[in-house]
Amino acid sequence: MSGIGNILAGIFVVMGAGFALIAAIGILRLPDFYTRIHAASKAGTVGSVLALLALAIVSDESAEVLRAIAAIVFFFLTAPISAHLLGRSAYTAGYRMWEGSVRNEMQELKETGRVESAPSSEAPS
Amino acid sequence: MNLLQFSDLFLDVCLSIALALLCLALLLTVARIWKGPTLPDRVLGLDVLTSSAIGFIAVIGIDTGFTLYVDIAIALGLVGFLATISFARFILTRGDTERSPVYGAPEPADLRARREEDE
Amino acid sequence: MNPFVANLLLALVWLVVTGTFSLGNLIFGFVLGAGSLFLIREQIGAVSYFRRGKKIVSLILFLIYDLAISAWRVARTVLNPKLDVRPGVFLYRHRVSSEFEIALLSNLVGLTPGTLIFDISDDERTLFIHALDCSDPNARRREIRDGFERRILELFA
Amino acid sequence: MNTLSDSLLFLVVALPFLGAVLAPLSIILLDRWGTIAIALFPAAALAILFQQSAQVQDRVAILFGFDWIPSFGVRFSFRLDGLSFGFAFLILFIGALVVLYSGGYMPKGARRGRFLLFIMLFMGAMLGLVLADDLVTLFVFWELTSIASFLLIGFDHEREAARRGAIQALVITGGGGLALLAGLVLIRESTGLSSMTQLIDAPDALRVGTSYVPILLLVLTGAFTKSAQMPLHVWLPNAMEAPTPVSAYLHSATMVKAGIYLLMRTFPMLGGTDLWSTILPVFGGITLVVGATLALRQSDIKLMLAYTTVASLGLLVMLIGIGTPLAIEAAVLYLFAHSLAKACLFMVAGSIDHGAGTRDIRALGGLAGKMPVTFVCALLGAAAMGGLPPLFGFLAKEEVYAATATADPIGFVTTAAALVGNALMFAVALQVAIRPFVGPLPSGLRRAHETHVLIWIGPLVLGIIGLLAAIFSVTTHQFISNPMSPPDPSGALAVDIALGFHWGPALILSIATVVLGAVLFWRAARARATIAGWLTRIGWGPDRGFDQFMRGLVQVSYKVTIALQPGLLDVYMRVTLAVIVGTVWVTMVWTNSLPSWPGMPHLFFYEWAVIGIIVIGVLVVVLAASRLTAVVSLGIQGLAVALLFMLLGAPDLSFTQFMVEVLSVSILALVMTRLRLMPADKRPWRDMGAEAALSVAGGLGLALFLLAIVQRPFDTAVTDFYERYSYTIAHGRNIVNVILVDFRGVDTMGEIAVVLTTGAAILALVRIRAAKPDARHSRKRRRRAGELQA
Amino acid sequence: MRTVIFRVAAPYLTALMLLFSLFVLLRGHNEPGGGFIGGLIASSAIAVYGMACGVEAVRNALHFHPIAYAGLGLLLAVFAGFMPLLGGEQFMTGLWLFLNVSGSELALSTTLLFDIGVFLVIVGAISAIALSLEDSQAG
Amino acid sequence: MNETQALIDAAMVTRDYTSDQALVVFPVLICFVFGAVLLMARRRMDLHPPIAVTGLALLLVADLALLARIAGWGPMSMAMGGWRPPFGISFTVDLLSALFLTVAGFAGLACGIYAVASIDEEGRRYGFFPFLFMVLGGVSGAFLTGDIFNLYVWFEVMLIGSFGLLILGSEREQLDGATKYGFLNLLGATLFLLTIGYCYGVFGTLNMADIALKSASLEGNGVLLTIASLFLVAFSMKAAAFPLNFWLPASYHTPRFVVSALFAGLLTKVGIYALIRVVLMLFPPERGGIGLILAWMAALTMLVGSLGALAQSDLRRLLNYVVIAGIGTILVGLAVPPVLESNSAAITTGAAAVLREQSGLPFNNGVSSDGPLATGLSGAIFYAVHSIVVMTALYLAAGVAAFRTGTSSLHEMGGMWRRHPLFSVLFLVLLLGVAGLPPFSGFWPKLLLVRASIAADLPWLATTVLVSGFLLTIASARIFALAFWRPLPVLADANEPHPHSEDGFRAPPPGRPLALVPLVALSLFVVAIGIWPEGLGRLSFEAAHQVLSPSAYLASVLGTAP
Amino acid sequence: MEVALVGLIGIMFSVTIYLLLSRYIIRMLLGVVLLGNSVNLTLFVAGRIDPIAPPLIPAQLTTPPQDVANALPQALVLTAIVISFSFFVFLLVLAYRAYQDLETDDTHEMRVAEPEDEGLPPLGY
Ligand code: NA
Ligand code: NA
Repeated sequence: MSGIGNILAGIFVVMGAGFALIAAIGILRLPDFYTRIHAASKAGTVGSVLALLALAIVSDESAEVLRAIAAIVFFFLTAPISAHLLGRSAYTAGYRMWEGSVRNEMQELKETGRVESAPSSEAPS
Repeated sequence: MNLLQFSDLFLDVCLSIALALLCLALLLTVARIWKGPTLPDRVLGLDVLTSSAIGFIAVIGIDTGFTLYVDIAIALGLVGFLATISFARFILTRGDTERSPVYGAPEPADLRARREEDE
Repeated sequence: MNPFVANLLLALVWLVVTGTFSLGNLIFGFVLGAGSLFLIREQIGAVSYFRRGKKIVSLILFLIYDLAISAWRVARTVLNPKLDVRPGVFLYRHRVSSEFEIALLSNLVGLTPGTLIFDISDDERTLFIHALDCSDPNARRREIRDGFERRILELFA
Repeated sequence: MNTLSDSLLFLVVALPFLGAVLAPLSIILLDRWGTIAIALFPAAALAILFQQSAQVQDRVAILFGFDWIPSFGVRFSFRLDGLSFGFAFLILFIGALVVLYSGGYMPKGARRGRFLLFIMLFMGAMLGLVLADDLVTLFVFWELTSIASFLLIGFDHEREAARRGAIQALVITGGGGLALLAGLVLIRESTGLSSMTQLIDAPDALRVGTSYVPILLLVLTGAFTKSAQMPLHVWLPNAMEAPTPVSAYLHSATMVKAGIYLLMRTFPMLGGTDLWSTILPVFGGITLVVGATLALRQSDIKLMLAYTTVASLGLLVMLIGIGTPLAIEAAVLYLFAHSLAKACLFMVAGSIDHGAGTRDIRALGGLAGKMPVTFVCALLGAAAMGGLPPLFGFLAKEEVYAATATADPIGFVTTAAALVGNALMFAVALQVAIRPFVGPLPSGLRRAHETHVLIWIGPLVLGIIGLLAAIFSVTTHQFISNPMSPPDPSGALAVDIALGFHWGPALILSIATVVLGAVLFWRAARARATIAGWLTRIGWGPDRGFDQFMRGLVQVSYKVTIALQPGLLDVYMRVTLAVIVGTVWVTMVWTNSLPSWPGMPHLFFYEWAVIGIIVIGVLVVVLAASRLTAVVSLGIQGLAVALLFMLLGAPDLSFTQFMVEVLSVSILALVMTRLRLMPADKRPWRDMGAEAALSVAGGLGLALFLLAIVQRPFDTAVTDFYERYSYTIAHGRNIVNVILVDFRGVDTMGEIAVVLTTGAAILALVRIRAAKPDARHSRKRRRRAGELQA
Repeated sequence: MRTVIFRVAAPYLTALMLLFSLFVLLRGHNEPGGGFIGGLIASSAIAVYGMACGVEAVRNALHFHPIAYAGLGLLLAVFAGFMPLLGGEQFMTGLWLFLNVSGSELALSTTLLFDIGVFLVIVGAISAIALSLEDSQAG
Repeated sequence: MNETQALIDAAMVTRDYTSDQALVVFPVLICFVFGAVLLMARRRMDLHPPIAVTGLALLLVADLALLARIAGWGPMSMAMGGWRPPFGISFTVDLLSALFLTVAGFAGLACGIYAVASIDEEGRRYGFFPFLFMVLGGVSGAFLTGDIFNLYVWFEVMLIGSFGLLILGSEREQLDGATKYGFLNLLGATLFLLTIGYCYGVFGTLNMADIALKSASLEGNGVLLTIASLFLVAFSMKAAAFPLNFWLPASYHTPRFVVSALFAGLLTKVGIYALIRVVLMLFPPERGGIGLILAWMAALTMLVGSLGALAQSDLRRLLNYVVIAGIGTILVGLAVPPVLESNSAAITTGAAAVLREQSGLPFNNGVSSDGPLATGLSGAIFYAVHSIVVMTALYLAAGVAAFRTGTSSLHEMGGMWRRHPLFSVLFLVLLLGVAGLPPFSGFWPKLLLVRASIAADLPWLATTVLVSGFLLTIASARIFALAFWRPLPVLADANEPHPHSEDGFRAPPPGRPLALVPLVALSLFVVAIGIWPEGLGRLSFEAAHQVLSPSAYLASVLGTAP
Repeated sequence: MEVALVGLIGIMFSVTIYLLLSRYIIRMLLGVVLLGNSVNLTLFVAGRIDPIAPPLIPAQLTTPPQDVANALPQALVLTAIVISFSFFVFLLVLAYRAYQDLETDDTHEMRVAEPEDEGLPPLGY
């Protein structure tokens, strides 16, 4: 049991660290703030969650396992929220999107009142 | 070498690799924070730094056997979230602040230039 | 009595009976309790409890699956030497009803890598979603509709 | 020494103070007649004093007192001997008359009570001064006289001149007092003797000590300031701003004589050396001549008298400096004569002022008919002052000439000085006594009238006493002046004193004085003009010097203060940090406690990485071009420090550091970026270099010192204790927490008090918004007030 | 800021954080944690709540002024130190009461009371600061 | 169970605990309880004054009881948590502590009563009285504690409380002043902490008695000199000694008068206390090296203070410098060279000497057998007590004067001698006291200091004491002449708004009789001590002795050490 | 290890001092935060850092099993962190308020308490 746990933990740890690295590379490479959020909040969260999972596997204290799981839940709850709030705030505050962005239906909707790509059922009344 | 011994060795190696990756991640994140160029970018950098640190804590916890370090990781997660959303809130309200400074006259051009240089 | 509470009580009884107060034992007790409740689900009106339980499990499993897939996607995008990204914002008009469901949907969509809830319209009917790959917004919309939204609708039906 | 006489003698010292306390009440109840009641206090004291006169004549010193401050070795002790008896007599006697005089002189109202209070206070202080035996007690009374005189000189406080006079007196005599204090302390520290009696019993103790010269100079400084020796005399004429009773009392008979008292008192232990008999005659002689000359230049009666007082004090100092038994004897007689005469004349001046409305000699004349009593007083006083027979002043002057003429080797000079001075003073005395009363009555003086009985009774008594003292000179001498002079070693009473002519040089000099004085009186106006011309040519005097000193002092203080306290926080920080850094380096190098060269540390790569991140973070903080970068780098650094704590086995610390650091950075960013601030830290290159050097030196110094410390062995007893008992007694498995809430819980209690107070303080800071215009307004106001002043 | 996602999730997050803070507080004597860290987490929870639901909601939830909680905390801490004086012990001597509740041992002690005081001070003071800053920026 | 008992016997203080020992913690407890309760009573501003005055009176009673206890029976100690020293924190009170504590309580009560009359509703609402209690709590804790890190904590309590008081009003001057005060004091406090770190790294202990014992055995070690010097710098900052005095003139004139009064009386004196306690008691052998530096600091501080007083046109700013001059004067007493033999011998013989009977102290002829240091130190202690009282009183009186004339500028003040004669006399007494003229309280310690410096062959230091006294006399005379004697200057602008509406003077009239009560009490003290200094003098001498041969102090802390 | 930390502390102190020397309050505030960290690290290192096991007593034992890190400096630093955090927040808010009312964070321009144009006191009597 412990041996398999260790191996599993090892894999998770490396994966977690890998995702953390991906997040770091992501925010370094991606072209604008809005794309970087993806790397940061998603890869970063996955990274820390995996590491915590590994810790939960290794730990022999049930209370710690429980807390690790609670932490994972908390991270899953908060990661999208913080990403959402960051992105929205930045956009509202006027930080521009990368010129390479392929579409902005939000802008489109505001300017033209309708969105071309969406089927009519999608368009708000 | 039985399974337990192998798994211990395996875990050790994995932990070292993980630590190396995490260190690299931390350094790269620092680079983004240094580069900016905008406030949101830096906030994002801090966010990544926080989650890397959480990973770091977990790995060290496993490495040293003090798995109770998980609590530190949790606390960091909580406070990191708080920091991120308060920055978000700040970024949101800052637009207003810029247009009509809370106190005194409208922002002079030179100050505005400085502020923009700031980002 | 709420079936969940009943299940929890059974788990606690299990703990006291076995005298071992540990997390593992609690979970084991919970599972045993669920099993015993499942046998009498018709009598105590816990059918929906188990149906919902199944839905929740399926939602969680789907989330993990989706998480894995899209994490991989993001990782590939980021590590790809050419860095081929086509970001953009698309809108999504959801069909869920309560605030809680909207929040849940948004959260799940936001959680999966590659998509990010950018904004919500004032009437809360429309989600604006930023996607790392927005070359085909309709495909994205389809994924959400057939993925999380369907499962949430089923769960709260 | 029996208790009853002890208590009675204490009463002598206490009575004036008692009178002071009761003075306002007495005035309220009895109006001006209340002064008679108050005059009874010195009168009673005088009566008690005279009970002891037999012993005093026998040269028995009566000692009384008690331990005042045993832990300081200070006694509240007094010595009644011939010297103090004589002074005490003058103080109480003239004091009683001045009290009566002020009853007539001072205007109605509460101010009269206040005035009397100060006068009595001064009387007590002066009496204590001359009676004090313990050196500290003496000094206490010495300073008390300065304080009382400050209040008296400034009594007419709404006039700037009065305030100036008061400050000048306080500054000069107070400064001298501090010198005296130093001298007294030096006496005590170098000899272990702490009272006059002890010093008198060991008269050579000081002269043979190594500290003789400083002690002498310090004591002389004290005495000279109080006794108005050139060039520190300026306060005395300016003290004429005080009401006339004050002048009559302080500036004739008492305060100015305090210095003379001190010189006479210390003459047996400090006198007789070359230094003594050089300094005193020089200062005294100059003061005598210059003072008398300046007296002739004046036209205000009070000022004329003031300058003659200066001259007389010079004469006294000169005599004490000569230091022969004859000279001392002469000084005693002259002191006595002068006190009576000068007090009388000052009161006359006040009477003239009161009755005629002016004191300017040039505007006065023909008052003899209108103010006959005053005229009589003036004549008596002036005759005594001028040294005409048959007044006591004549006796004194005879002795003076006898003493100066025999002074060796400077007899000629001192005699010449005495002659010139006396002649000038004679001229002045004549002016005061004659000018206002003879000749035609100027139209402005038609309404002149004789003054109240309380005003003229004083001078009259004094004048008559001067006469009687001369007529019964043997008794006077036996009673007062002989006991005052120190016993002559040879045992013989060398002085022949009687009202009659001594044929010899003294008489010739007396005649010369009168002749010269008469000539000067005759050409007074011319002399005045001449002297005024000299003074204009000199153009500068100690009086102006005083103003320059005061202004200069303030201006220099201002410049120094501005230089040291420029109002710039960065300057303050720079100095403070430089002191800290300097302290570390200097002491470390001085004591050679630099650490030994350390080996290369062995760290895991991730430990290096964490440290590296801290360093990067820290460097970015300082190098960042924008403050946001700086703030976020600060966060990086903080997070890395927290990680470091975790790596070093401090989970609680790590925990706390994470939370606190993230919160700090968020709050910093939130608050800071709301402000429109300079993004970067722009310093001039020169500053930057210096400050960087200071920073590097500081960092290096503090780190090296830490290294030196950690290279030492370490005593872990305290931590061992915690480890042993953390669980076994305190029931806690987390030792850090047990320390926080149990072993060192008091720290934590203080810590939460800090947090609580921080919360409340920030609440106050944020909530209270002052109305801003007020503040600006006040600044403007201040500036305008400054312009007004300028 | 107060979008539906945040608004709906915030109460749950707050509850979770508060729970964790209490947990950290109570087990501090034996494992990393304690009143200070617990208090910081609880204040973070209150801050999250405030950001999602507004200052008024926080004020209502707290009912009393936050600084009063802080004052109460100091009083509790002082009282915990004072209790042993009544029993003839030195100030702040730990008093322990071990209760046996259904087999498990429940330990009540003055040190725990003290730590709760610390917790309250931190929560109260930091909330007071946060709320007053919030007000000042609104006004 | 026996095993546990054995553990407890080994780890905890088992000696008999007498009920009067509880007095040791009362000052801090009273302050904290009242501070907390007042903070909580936010809705009942009307109750603040009575509660606060009650608390302050209680504090003074506790302080007095402690002083009586210590003066009668020697130093006393309480081991916090029951842990055996040096492992736990002990509060240890010797005469020095008790004396400072009592005067602090006196000043606190005086300020509290004055504040009832002068602090407006807004000031109360935002915590004047709680801050007052916190400052007093910090000050009391600092005087009581026997642990060096704990001393730091009390310093910080005091500091943050003083921040609260300093900014009460939020005026522009206050914001500027508080900024300078804040940064410089924080730097000073942090330096103190840093030095504690070094000190701990050397000794491994934080208990001051323990450090005293260990430092005697490490005599001659260079590290100690650096540590002692750093402590010296840190405390000199706190005490506002030149050249580390910047914060004081930059800030003390900005808060309410009553706050200035409290600060002037207490805060810098805590620095002095710490200097005596830490530098003199803990590092006696090192004093030789820093004595001369202290002497120079003392001299320069006196001159800076008295020259500064002459340079100011604002009464309060002037008083700031008077405070500094006083600090310099106190430092003189710490600067005279020690007599090393008796001093270090008492310590090096260690635990045996610790329990040695305290020998009867020779006071009979007043020439202390311990030479100039004992004289100087007792002078310093005496002067500190005097300075607390007189400076508190002077700032309070300046408040009354400023209210009555509507300004605190010497350019504009005047006319008080005629209109408020009794108040003027009060002020004059204080001015004379501060100038060190007899027969007021300032003279006696100055006498001791002059004696000590002359005995120590430092005539220039004695001269500086006297010169500084001279300059202060001039400054005092100028104040009195300008603000009291001179008639009220007529302002050019007749349309000037009523001066009482100015900032800083908006408070309700402190001219009310209640505000004069503390003023009269403090002035009576100045006069009473001037006329009968023996009581305080003896206490100062004994306090100095206890510091210089701290065997009784050490015994009370480590009395039952194994 | 100690040497590395000592070096780190040296660097931190250098930067701290440099920041504290700035004219601008915000820079000084950064310095204050760094000052706290540097001093805390010093305190920590002064208690020696040899064993790096956290000072916890595991269940079943009554004293720590092996050498654990020195707990005392940890407790001291904890107290110090809290205190310096309090002061930092206060100074920060103070700077904010000062900026609101004085409209600057340049200490050379904050000349209210000690104005430049103060002028001489009365030179008369
Ligand atoms: Na002070
Ligand atoms: Na202070």
